[in-house]
Amino acid sequence: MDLPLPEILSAGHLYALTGAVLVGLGLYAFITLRHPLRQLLAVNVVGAGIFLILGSLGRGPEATDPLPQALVITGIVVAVALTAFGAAIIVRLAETRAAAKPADDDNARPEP
Amino acid sequence: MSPLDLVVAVPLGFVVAALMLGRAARGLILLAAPLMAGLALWLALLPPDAAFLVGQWDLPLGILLRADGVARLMILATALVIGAVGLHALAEPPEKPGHAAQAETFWPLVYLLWAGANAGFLTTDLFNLYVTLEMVSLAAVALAAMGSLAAALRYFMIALLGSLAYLLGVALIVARYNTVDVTLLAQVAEPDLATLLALGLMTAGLLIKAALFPMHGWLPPAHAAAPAPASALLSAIAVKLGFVILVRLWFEGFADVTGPASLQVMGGLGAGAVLYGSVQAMRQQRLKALVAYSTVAQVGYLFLAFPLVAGAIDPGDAWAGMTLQAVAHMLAKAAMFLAAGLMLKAAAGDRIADLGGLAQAMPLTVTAFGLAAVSLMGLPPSGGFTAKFLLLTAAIEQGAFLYAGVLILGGLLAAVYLFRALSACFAPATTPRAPVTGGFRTAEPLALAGLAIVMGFAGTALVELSAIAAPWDAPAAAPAVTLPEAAP
Amino acid sequence: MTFAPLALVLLPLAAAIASFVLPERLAAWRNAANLGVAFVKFLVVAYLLMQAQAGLVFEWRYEFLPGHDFVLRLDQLALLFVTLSVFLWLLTTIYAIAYFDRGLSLPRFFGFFNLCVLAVTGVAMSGTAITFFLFYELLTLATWPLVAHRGDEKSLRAGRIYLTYTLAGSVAFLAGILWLQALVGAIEFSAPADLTGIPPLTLTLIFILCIGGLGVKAAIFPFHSWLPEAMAAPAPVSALLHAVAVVKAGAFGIVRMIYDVYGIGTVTELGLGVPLAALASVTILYGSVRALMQSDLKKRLAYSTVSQVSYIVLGASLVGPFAVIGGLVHLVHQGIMKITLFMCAGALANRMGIKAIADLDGAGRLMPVTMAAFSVGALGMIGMPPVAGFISKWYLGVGALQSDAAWVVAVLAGSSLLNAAYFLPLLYRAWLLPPPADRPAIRELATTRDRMLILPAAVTALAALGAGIFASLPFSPLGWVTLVAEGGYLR
Amino acid sequence: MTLAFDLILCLMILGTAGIALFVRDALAAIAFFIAFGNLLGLAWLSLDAVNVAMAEIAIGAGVTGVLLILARARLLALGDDAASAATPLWLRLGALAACAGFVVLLAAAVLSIPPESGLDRVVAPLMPGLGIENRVTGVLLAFRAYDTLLETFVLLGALVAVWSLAPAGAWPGRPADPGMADAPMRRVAGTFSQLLLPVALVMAAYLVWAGSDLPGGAFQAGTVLAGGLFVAAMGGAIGLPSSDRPLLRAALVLGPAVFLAVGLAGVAAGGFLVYPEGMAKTLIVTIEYTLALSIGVTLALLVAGTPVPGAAGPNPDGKG
Repeated sequence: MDLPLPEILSAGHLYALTGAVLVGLGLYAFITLRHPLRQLLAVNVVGAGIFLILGSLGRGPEATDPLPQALVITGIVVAVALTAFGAAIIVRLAETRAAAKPADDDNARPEP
Repeated sequence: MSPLDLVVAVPLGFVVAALMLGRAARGLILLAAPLMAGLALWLALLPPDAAFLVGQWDLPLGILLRADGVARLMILATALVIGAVGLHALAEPPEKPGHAAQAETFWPLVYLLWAGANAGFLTTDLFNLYVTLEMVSLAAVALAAMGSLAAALRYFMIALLGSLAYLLGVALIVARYNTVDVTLLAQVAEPDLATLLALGLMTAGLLIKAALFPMHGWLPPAHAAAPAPASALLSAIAVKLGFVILVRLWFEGFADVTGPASLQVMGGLGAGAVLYGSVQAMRQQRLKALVAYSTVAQVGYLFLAFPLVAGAIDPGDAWAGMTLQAVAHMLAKAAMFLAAGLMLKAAAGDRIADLGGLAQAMPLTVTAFGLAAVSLMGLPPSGGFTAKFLLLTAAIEQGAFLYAGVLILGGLLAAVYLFRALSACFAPATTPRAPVTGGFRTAEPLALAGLAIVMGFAGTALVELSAIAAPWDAPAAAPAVTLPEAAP
Repeated sequence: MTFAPLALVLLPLAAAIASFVLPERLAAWRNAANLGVAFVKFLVVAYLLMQAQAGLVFEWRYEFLPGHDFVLRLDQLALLFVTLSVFLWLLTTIYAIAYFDRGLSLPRFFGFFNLCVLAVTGVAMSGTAITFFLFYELLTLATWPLVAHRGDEKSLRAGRIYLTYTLAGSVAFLAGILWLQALVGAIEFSAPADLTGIPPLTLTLIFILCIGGLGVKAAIFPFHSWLPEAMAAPAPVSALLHAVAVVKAGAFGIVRMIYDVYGIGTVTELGLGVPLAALASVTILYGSVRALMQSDLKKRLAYSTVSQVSYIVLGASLVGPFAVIGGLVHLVHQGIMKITLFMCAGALANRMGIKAIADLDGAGRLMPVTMAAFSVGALGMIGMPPVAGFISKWYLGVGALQSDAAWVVAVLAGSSLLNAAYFLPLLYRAWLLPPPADRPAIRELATTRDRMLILPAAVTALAALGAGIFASLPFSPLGWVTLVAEGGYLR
Repeated sequence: MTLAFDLILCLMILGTAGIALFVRDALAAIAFFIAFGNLLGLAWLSLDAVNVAMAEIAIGAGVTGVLLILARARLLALGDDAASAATPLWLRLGALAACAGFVVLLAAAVLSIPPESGLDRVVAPLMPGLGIENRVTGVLLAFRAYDTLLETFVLLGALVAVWSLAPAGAWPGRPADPGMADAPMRRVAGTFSQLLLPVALVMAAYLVWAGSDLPGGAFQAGTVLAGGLFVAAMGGAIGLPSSDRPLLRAALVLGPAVFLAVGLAGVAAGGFLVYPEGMAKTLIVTIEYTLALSIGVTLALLVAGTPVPGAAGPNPDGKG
């Protein structure tokens, strides 16, 4: 089924705009969310948005620019590396804090 | 063989070697320090037009490495600083007592920082700079984490945000101009919405990394808590890469896009940093916190120089002042952190009031601290003086008396808080202590501080070095390349 | 011989390094190094004096920043100051070795002591404003550890105040010269800068900045407060500080500013001389009055310095031939006399624990040599012939009349009376009153160390007499100063 | 694909992102983040960027998702459920205004740039010289190999950084055993992984090979390998290695080291990272195979996390 949609904007621009909104959403979440793990997630969303802008603006009528694609792949790998490190810091910090003060069991919930 | 790739490839090789050698890796620095110093020297002595395209792939696709004056000076200083700090770390274990993981991972991280910093100083490619920026941030955060996890997490999050802002800017530039090479952008950049937004985003991100007031919040806790060698590397090198990239953007790639107003903003922030950082440093009770806040102040001078460089008829003086300030701060601040580390080991506590009697107990270390202080205060003879002297001359010649005033006041404030620490060392010992046997570990801070002083005598040579292939000197130094027609 | 100026700077550096590195157990070697170098330098200067009398000028320059030369220039005025410093340095070194004997922080002391001398030599030989500033700052830095040497609360406070004043002064001075350089380019001392076409207001402002900055070290009222505080320093330091080092550097700088940067022509044009002279006069009287009010010996001497140094400024600011000679010659005379007084005061404190003036009773009978030297210095300060001080005041007076500023004569007379008022009682107590019964008799020159402590003062006292009696000889301070003055300042 | 499809896809992406960011429960958030990642993968496919799609789904969604899940589980064990706490209203409003304004600005900037594949015209003529078809691989391993070289070291450095966080008693040691709690599940996973591991190896090998001509490449392959290894570890088929095992270290540095060595050898051919005439493909494939192995091991260990106390000691079987 392909509806005769007016070509108001090219696919490239559509995804680029989506990327822009993702950046905004992620940024808002980063500011308003207090928990570092959630902030880490937000940062990943921002990153995804940036990659989307980068890639989709290289979307030509016939082909998609390979350079932005390569840059995006590099970016994704760098992002995962940093995410792993960030997650590790968050966990270790929580552990040291828990070790510092005797853990009270009432706020420890069972795994769902 | 060219030092342009070796200064990056060799430290990467040391990363590999360090990981393979495990605990035995600490000895590698005995090889790395002289080797890298040699390479850096070789680089500094290359003919002025030294540059090459990695893999011989032409712009706009490939990556251009270029040894301009800034790169040469920064890489040389980096080699000296990391070399000295590394040798110091041999005698003064950087890790917390009994912390085997830190003891072992310290070394690969240092080499990673080394490679990342050198790569960043050399490349003119904005995306390549992103990767190096992340390399340096990663190592820096890990080093900071050896002191305080909480501070490191804060540092990590802020740095991540900065990187993303920078990356978004780069993304827009790629899409807009189909190139990320500064030398090409210098020829094609136009002040349209996309470009200005991109420049703004990149600048904001880098200012966070460079910890310019008011984006400095993460720095003092991280730098004050980390072990002395780590603090030295963080303050000396990690914050400098952001600054160098900003120089590339503002004075080369987008020199025609940035307006005088925006330059004044940068200068204003710099001035604010000088004053705020100094006042905060005065209010600190703990020695390392004082030194960390002095970094906030010293970074301010780098950006205070922006309008002076842009406003000068012959920017040579201001440019040299800016560059030498960066170099002098690297040497002096590294020396000061190492000395502070030794002093705190010997002192009763980590407060300035606890330093009493150190002037007798460890004169050489206190001397190192004092010499570093002289350079940071900008008193002659020292690299710090040469830098601030050049900046002050430029400011007065341009009638920028506000900046001149800040430069002078900043020096005085620095004197206030640094002499406060020094005179505490002259006070009688709060607890009786025997002279600390110095030996090898006192040599490095003394050497670094000595270099900061010696810089004051080599002024002319350094100024000439800093001017090599400077953007204001050789406009359109880039190889003429036809870009695929970008958007109108 | 163009390296002669450089050698004069490097010699103290060598001594400084030796002092820093030699551990305390090698104290003997350290002392040998200090004395040896001081003596060698003394000989070098003596040789240079011979050369320079024939009008030879030695110069060593290198470009330390593009457009800014680092110049060491040994003209006759420089040589005057260098000679004074090298002569007094030698004696002070002997004195200091005896004064301290042994101590953990002596390497530090002698190290910075030598750096201090290096800085003074540099200040004297500086050929450009920037070079002057470099050494002027080095002097500030090298002196601070000496002032704060004892490390007790008092010394640290003194050090703090000293830095606050001097650093503030230096930046004012730096701002001034940089401003001037922005207008006329590099400032050489060899001839006054060409200031034509610069608005008088600007010139006046720059002048105020520079003189204000230099005035701090010269302890001109109201920037003098650091000097009495600095009394917390050990006697050898005070001696050097007051005689040749810090205050003299300031006064010397003012002379350079007036004669070699602005030139007397411009100064009189702008009418800057008279206000400065007035300020100097105020300082002279104020210092004397304050000195009169002190009960502590060193404090009284300190305030007398405040007063005496302004004689130099006064002479310089009167811009008349005789006044200049009077001012410049006082640079030397005051140095010799004041160092005598301080070394004696130190000896008294060191040997008999005399600090307060009230304790001086009968000191003359117990330590006759010391008190004799002290008396010569004191009488010189008052201006009693034939001691050197008389020459200075005489020339100043005549100079004042020449540049029809008769009121200055009144100032001189008044200050002389005050000097007498605060020095003569000391001599009266020391010579004519009996020592308190409980004070044990001592043999003044028993050991070598005692002689090393006291004879330097005797030597300078004799020098002070000599400079007065043989003032007419060509190699007397007066003779040399006249040579300097004719060499250019009377154009 | 029609614009309608794209439109719907974008809306779904935004929707999943919104939930992932703002849902209270952390586990739900992460689940939606993974869904979001997969939808992004679709978006990349629709943009005809298959390489990126694979990377996004494998790394962006897969590895990152697992990372977050494990971190969240460890936090939960410490009594921290990582729920999104309420923040003051003024902050939210301020942030909302700021971000909205920023999005408008960014959107305007984005729309001012017409999408076009300008550099494709630069890349295309260069490909024959490399002897490979996949232009993205060409950019990654040739034209901008320098980026990729540094990037592999960033990945390696991340692992070192994670290790540096190991608590005092835990070095040299192993990460916490990710094995499932209850035995039957563990057995299932075990047997499953014994099948899966070889498959993963083959698949990875294929991806690298294909990567030179068809979509694929070292990073995608490495991720598949990492997935296989990690599931195997969860099933207990293999134990996570102690961080100081020479064999492990060798596996970690192999790829980056080979890459670096090839780069330096290139100096003989004219400069750093220059591929001699006609040898480009061979070298690229060599680099990619070794890289894939190293990336696989690195990613697996990154997911496993910091060594923990008590997990030290001799390693029973096969390397990581």
